[in-house]
Amino acid sequence: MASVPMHQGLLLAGILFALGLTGLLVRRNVVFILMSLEIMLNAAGLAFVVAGSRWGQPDGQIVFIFILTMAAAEVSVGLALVLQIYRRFKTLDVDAASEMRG
Amino acid sequence: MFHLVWLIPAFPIASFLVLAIFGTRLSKKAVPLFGVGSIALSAVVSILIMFRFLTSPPPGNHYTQILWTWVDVGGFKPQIAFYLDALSVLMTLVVTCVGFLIHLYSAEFMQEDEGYSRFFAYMNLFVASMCTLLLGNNLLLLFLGWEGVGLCSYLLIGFWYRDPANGLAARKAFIVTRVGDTAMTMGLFLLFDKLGTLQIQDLMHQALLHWAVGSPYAVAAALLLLGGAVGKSAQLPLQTWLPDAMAGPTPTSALIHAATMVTAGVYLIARTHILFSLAPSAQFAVAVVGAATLILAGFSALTQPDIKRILAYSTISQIGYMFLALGVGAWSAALFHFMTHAFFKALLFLGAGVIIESLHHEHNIFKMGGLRKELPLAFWTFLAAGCSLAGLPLITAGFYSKGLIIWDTWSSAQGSHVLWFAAVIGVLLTSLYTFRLIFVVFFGEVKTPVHKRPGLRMMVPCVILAVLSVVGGFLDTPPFLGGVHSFTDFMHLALPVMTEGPAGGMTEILSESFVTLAFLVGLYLAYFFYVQKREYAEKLTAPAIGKALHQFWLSDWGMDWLYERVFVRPIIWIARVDKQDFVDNIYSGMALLTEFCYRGVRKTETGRIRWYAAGIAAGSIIFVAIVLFL
Amino acid sequence: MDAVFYIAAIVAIVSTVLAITRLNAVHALLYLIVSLLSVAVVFYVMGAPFVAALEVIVYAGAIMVLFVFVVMMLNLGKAATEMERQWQKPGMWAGPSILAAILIGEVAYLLSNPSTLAFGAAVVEPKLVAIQLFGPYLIGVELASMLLLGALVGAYHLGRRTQGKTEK
Amino acid sequence: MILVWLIVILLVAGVLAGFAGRVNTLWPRVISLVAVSIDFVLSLILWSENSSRVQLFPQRKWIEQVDWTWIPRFGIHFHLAMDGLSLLLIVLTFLLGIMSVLISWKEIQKGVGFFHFNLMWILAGILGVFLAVDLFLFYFAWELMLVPMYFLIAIWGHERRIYAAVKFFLFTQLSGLLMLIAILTLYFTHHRETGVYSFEYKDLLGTVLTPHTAMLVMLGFFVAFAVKLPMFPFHTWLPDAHTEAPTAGSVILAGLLLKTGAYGMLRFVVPLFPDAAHAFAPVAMTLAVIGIVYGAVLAFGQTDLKRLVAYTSVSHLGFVLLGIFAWNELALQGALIGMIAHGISTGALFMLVGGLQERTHTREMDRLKGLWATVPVMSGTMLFFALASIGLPGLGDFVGEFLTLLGTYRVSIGLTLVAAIGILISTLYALKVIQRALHGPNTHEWSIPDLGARELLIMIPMMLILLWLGLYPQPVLRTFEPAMHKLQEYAKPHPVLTLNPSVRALSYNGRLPEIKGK
Repeated sequence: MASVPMHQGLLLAGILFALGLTGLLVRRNVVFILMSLEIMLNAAGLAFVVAGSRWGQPDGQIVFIFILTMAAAEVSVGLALVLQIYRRFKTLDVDAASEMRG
Repeated sequence: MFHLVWLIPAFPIASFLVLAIFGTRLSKKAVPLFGVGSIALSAVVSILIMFRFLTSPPPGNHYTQILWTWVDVGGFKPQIAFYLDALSVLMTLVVTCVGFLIHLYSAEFMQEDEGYSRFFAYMNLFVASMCTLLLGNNLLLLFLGWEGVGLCSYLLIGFWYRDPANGLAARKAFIVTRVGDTAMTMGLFLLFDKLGTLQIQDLMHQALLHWAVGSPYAVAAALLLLGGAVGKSAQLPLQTWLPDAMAGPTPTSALIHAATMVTAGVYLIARTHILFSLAPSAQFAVAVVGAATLILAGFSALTQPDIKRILAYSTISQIGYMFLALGVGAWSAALFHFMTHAFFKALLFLGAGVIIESLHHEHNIFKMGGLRKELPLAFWTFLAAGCSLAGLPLITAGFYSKGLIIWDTWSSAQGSHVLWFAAVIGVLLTSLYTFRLIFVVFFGEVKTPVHKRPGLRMMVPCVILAVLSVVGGFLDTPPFLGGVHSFTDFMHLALPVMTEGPAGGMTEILSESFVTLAFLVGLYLAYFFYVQKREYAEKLTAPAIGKALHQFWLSDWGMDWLYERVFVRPIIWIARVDKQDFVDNIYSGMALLTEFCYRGVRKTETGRIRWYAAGIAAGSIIFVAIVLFL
Repeated sequence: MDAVFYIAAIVAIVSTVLAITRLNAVHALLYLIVSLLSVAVVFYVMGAPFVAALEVIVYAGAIMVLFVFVVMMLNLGKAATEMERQWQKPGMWAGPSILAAILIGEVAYLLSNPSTLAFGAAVVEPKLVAIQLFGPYLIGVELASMLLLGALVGAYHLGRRTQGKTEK
Repeated sequence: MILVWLIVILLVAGVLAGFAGRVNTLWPRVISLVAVSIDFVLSLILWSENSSRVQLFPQRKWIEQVDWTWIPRFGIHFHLAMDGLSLLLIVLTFLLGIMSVLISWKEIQKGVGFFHFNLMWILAGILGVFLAVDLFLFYFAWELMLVPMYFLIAIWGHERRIYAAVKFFLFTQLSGLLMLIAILTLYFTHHRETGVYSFEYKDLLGTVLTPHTAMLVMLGFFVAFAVKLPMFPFHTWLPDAHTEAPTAGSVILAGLLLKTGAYGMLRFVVPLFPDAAHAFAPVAMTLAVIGIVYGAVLAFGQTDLKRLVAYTSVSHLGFVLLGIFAWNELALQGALIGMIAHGISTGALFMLVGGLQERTHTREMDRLKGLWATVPVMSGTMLFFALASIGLPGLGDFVGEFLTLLGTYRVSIGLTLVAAIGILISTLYALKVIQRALHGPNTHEWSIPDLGARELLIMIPMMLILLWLGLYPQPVLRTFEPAMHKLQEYAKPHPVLTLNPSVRALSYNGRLPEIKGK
């Protein structure tokens, strides 16, 4: 099998996570924000799998499965919220939904 | 017989309860029935006890009746118990009998007042407290009575509560006496701490056992008790409340502020005489206080225009004599003067009450005059009491009692010639202000017409007291005038005999002659200034120095002025400034700081998700950085 | 095999960059799917075939399809793209990019002490994963099921058209 | 078992009253009154039964107790126990409870059901505090009484009620948390020493801490109780809470809640940390004396009657604190009598002021002038209680103050003197009340009804009790005596037998050779 040093896998996870974060902070459209979140979750999962693979243990994969489950749950609720926001504000701009300001 | 002693305070207490609870519903006739009747019963019991005490004295000349144990904690075991000996029997007798006469007088005097029943309730409570004070066998019970009489004094001075001035006078009286009481409580703590009991006889016994003469503890305890006595008996420097206390109804002044309560200090010192014997410096302080007070109050009395204030200063001055006597160890002389003083001073106040009532509540003696013809009975009784006060030689009680004190001041081992001289000057002053009062009020032309004449219930007590003011003195006379010693002998059942010192060329007859001389000089001066040449009296106060002195004495040597500035105003100032409580500012400050922070932080609460996300991200990145690089 | 990893990694990064910069939602989604597929390749290379399969099926398949459905439901046309263009000002990229750069820097620093140990030395069989998952991690599975149930109910509730509101 | 019933009756009555409030306003009052009266009678029976037993078995630790395991894993027990001290305070609790229900009969007209619910639960909480000997349970009860009190002030209070309620809550809650930390520290230290997890009072009594830790833990307890008491720098919540609370609230606050602070000092602070408490005593006593004088001066400065009475509590509880830290028989008995007498006299004053406010709608003294002629009975009663509160001999407060000072004198003459001056200042404020509110001309022409039958029913027993305490306090003193001796015994430095030598060396670092020498 491959013999790539572990840290390169982790670096890939870090880069993906940072990109997701950038997207999250930059985009105003809710759909894009959710997508960025997916990227970040996926990157986190990647880091787990890399670590698990390094020791040849299944635990990393198992945590990835949990992350996957969570991502699915999050996306389903998130998208439902997107629909609600769109209905209520007639826009996908998250800044429009800033009613909880102090 | 002696076991009935508990009835003496019990009757007035019961009557107080009846009057306090049902007072407003009782008829005008029923109120004095309770109010006066209860005191009459007490007086009867005390007379019986006195009689029994004289005919068949109890073993050891004292008797204790224990009702119940008040408190029993860690060796502190005061009881509700009454102690009878010559001292307490005598004083109780005087208090109840004079009290009865004054109550009888009040039954008519206060008849028209809306607070008729309230008045009697307070008066009865007073008699009960006073008897408790006198009879209590321990200092704590004495203190109960002590505070009780103070309370009644407060209530009665402020009896006509609608006038705020009365309220102020009452408040002053209560607070000033409580200053003394604070010292007294400290004294009680000290005594208990060192001697382990407050039961008076035990205490004295223990003191003798544990303390040598001049022991600092004894001095401290005696001085602290003196503090209490000074407050209650209106002696220097706490005398300022008594003249103001004249705002109360006149019978109150007669009973509380002349005959009985103000002599509680005398009783206290006499009661704890062993303690004072162990502390000669404290005892000397008693004498000095007495002498200074009698002179200062005498001067103040000279200038007062208000009839009751004259009598008040006179009371202060006469109690000064008693303190002087206590201070030189002439215990029985002090008590003798207490008794005669109770008679004539009560009578003077009652007489003043008659005058004031008949002249539309006029207090100023210079608006009175010529009452000799208008109120003859009042005049003669007042004259009898006045002569007794001034010490008219040979026939009045005052002469004998005061003469005895003055002679003892010279002859006692603890006496001194300076004190003797002060006492003789005091006689002159007494004579002067007494006859000034009598001449101005009863002689000359009528200035205010008499509108009301006193009835029987007011005059009978006056007459009885007038008789007592005269004959009371024959209980104890100097050797050259019969040498009766019945009073002194009786007192010696409870109090030690005075130790004589070197006479130093003075004899008792000489001393009495000086007293007589001083009396005559005072009488003549009063006659000269207030009957013969009234205008001279005014001329005396015309020049600046005379006016200033007059003003100074009128204001009681400026003591009120001083206290007002040193104590009263600072406290009021602090209380007013700190009304909102400085300490709260600390907590308000914390609250304000929190709110300030909140106002800052709430700005970050924009409601924008991305902003929050950025915050979370930045926060975690910084946190990781901290972990990594620090 | 190393080359496969590097190629897949580069593809993943590039497609992710494109995914977060596209203006059109559908385009972005397609790039995202590419990114996920390449991550799946990385998984496979690392000796985690089971997870790689899950990545393809669940992530790229199910979740992304959900996105596509929603985007279609919202019916975002040209106007939306135009709106996106207005929202995306170049200056907006500065702050987040700096944050991201710091983050990558930190990760890089963390990994700056490269271990000689490589990953993917052995393949972890799905069987092993399953034994672990339904053994020691059983409670996690139960919790995940609860979470999914909660998400199901929540999504249903939120996604429902509220009758009362629209009639008003 | 009877102890549980005492609490359960109150809790159930509270819930019942809460529901009955939906039906009408009478039922909650009746239910509460009946419940508290039953409890009161029960407590009196307990007392009369034990007045003999206390004498017969002075060694007996608790008069009555219930010990159920609650959470065994953490060593938490539902352990209620009663000794003379708690017995007396419980009787006082029920007495004032009855009075509070009666005094609210007319005053409270909105939310009657919920009001009585709160009232009953506060009483239950207080009861729990007085009875709990498991520290966890104690803390539980301590917090339990807080919340209903908050509602009582915040819902039925006067103008600034929210401010006052929040202030009250913050002060007591924060100090309560300090106590929680202290309890847990003690708990874990005990575990480290013995290997047993226990919140039990008697177990923890033996815990030996290093002097430094002991001081800190003691301060945690001390501050919690000092805030409740309230001691000098922590007193500022009290005037606000008292002033704004409804009459019943003020009565319970002054009469009972403050006593929980004093109780805590007596039961926990000194016995649990004898050395630390001894070292700290001069500070505590100084603060107590400052409180006495400062409270009296502040009371003198007030024009709001209720606020004035509130500040007098600061002054009076200063005596209690002084007595507790003087820690000798005289002072402790004085503190106890002081607590009871203060509960009654100040409670009665609050009721009278509340009555005045109900009639005149003001608490400002200057607006009240000259009421004596209009309401003689009320004025006379007020005079009585005002005199009681300045320590007139023959009334309860005097015995308390006198004994306290007598005991304190042995410890410090200077502090005694200042405290005695504090009594003098108390005269100022008492006379000010009488002078300003009752005497003087009736310039505002008040014509208001005098005390009614219900109010007399409240006032007369309280007057009688004060007289009784003032003239024959012996039954109370006797009941407290065995409990007090027990507490004093705990407070002696512990014999250091059960510990390993290293802990011993730590905890008694300076004194160890001396102990060995013996």
